[in-house]
Amino acid sequence: MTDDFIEKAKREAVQDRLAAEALIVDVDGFEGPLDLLLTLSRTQKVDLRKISILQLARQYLAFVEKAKQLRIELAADYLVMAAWLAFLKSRLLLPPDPEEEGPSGEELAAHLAFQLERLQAMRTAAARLMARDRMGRDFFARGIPEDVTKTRIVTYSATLLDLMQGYARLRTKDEFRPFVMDRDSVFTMEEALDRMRGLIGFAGQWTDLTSYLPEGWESDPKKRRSATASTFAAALQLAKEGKVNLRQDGTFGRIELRQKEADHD
Amino acid sequence: MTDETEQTAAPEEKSLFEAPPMGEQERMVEAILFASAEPVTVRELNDRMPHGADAAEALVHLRKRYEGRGVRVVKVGDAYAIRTAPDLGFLMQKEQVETRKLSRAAIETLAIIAYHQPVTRAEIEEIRGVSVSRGTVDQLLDMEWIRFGRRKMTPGRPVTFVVTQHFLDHFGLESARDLPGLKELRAAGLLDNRLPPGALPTTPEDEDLVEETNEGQSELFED
Amino acid sequence: MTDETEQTAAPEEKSLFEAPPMGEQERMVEAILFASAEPVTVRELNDRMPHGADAAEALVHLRKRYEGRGVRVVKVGDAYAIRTAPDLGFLMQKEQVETRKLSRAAIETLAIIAYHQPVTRAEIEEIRGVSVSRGTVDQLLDMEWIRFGRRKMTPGRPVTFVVTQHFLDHFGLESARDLPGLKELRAAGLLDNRLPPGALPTTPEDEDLVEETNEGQSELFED
Repeated sequence: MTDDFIEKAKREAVQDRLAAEALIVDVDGFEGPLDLLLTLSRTQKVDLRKISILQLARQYLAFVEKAKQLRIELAADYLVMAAWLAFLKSRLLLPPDPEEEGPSGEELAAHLAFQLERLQAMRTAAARLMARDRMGRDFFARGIPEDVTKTRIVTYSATLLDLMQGYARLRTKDEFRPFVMDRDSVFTMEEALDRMRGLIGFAGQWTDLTSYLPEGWESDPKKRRSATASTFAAALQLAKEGKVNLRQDGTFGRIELRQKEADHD
Repeated sequence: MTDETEQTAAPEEKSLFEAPPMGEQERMVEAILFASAEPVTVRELNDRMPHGADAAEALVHLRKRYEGRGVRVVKVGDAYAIRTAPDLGFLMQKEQVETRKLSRAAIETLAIIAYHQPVTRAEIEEIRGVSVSRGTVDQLLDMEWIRFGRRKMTPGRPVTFVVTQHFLDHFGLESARDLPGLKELRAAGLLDNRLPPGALPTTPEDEDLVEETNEGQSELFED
Repeated sequence: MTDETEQTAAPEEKSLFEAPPMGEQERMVEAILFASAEPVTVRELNDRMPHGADAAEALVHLRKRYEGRGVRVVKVGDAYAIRTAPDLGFLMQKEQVETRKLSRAAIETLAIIAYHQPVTRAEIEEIRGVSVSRGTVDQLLDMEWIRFGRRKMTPGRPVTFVVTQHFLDHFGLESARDLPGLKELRAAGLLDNRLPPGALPTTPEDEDLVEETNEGQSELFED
């Protein structure tokens, strides 16, 4: 009988060892330290509410120790949990120090027990949920749904204001030519050409081109730029037509203009 | 085939080997027809139902049960399906109302018709300075904001357009005469440019609305 | 709610201005629900039915009519759908859809969201003791079993997760209140948001967090 007992104890020891090794081999299969703790807690074979956290901490630390022996790399969070459990273990074993601040070992243990119980409860709930009659497996939706045909009704809206503005726009468009851009500061080439043609008869002498700028266009830089460009272009046009000669005494120098007939004089 | 089934079904039901009661069979047919993505033949029903079941008979009961209901069991070829009762088809339509702003071309065309009615297409084009697309006129006709008026007594007897009561209702007008004239538009700040005096009528050509043979119009368009 | 509906329905029926008789309304609801694979809300039913119809009352009649039949009228959140009776699932091998195999992490995460909603990622992680991988949440979002809820009024205003109508539909739940074992879990305090002792003195934020959670839950679970 004693032999039997020893046999049995041996067998259990072997089983425990195998179980522990299996745990370690499976370490990747665990969903973190809390999951491992929950699995370990089952070996206590008691209600989770009566679990001995101290014993659980020992089991966990033994597991980590074993993993180290087997040179299995444990993820950091397993080691963090080991450190915390070692701390918890000492708190639980040592008489409470009245000087020490913070929660007591019992409080910490109670919270860990709560976490384990909650995780277990969620697992049970998840299993019950997945075991329910499920759509597409146990019950089914309509196989030939008749789609609601959506008839899109487009209504157009316009206000009286739109109408009146539309009409006003039409009836006044001849006056203000809405698509012509604002040309207040634009002196067109046609205008310049017109002006030059009128003035060219008086250009018997070489005259600076800038003196042909129209009155009132010399001071405002914007106007001046436009008038200079168009006057210059008009001068080129007149030269092309053989009506004037142009000369410039150097790069960026003054451009002068003279009536062509003057040449023959 | 149906006869055959019925003949064999009777003894089988007596032997009550496995066949569920007819009420159950009816439930089964109901569920299969409901969930199936296609109409189901009697043969297929029998294949899927427990041994000894008689889908054809169950179908007879089921069809009767759905008589006058919102959906019915209909025969499609040699198969069966559940379908909406034809008189309720209107429920399967959902109307989506979408409001869009009328295009500028449409607004202008509408405005010309309102101010100058009765007005021909050629006259509209003359005022707008661009041709009027068929779509624009169709849209306005479709919206029932304009309709055809009397033909003009001019060569070719062109059709004219006038605005409708619906138009007046929409814009909250008693009559087209109530449309503000250009003077009023300007006074209301809707026109900000100066207007050459006498160039434009100051009120809509509303007299024309009553008298379709008009001088005002010819003045406006035939110069 | 049913009482209310009935109370208001009576005078309405008397005035019977345009509303069709209740039998007709029942047919209409029947047709609409049969035609749709997705649950339809009472509001949508009323929108689609003629003016003055009372879909809620028609639904009461319809549900009764389909009791014990091959298909049934089920409530899904605030909507209704027709689904086959679960005991006939064995006939539907052909219709069975291979549901994606969910990982243990995904199943647990789903359960935590369902029972603790609205719940933040941090809270899920606290319960599971591991970080929640992005893929897990993405998968559940993708299956339309969870969606984002309101942000928590805690520092960082984290997003929360809640389960969807599709989730309720899939698991045959009328509402999240009907989750299996919910009452027991709540009574056992296992759905409380219990903070680690002394980890932090209870700051105002933490109080908010607890309050928020309770609020959220009461919204979801208590009518």
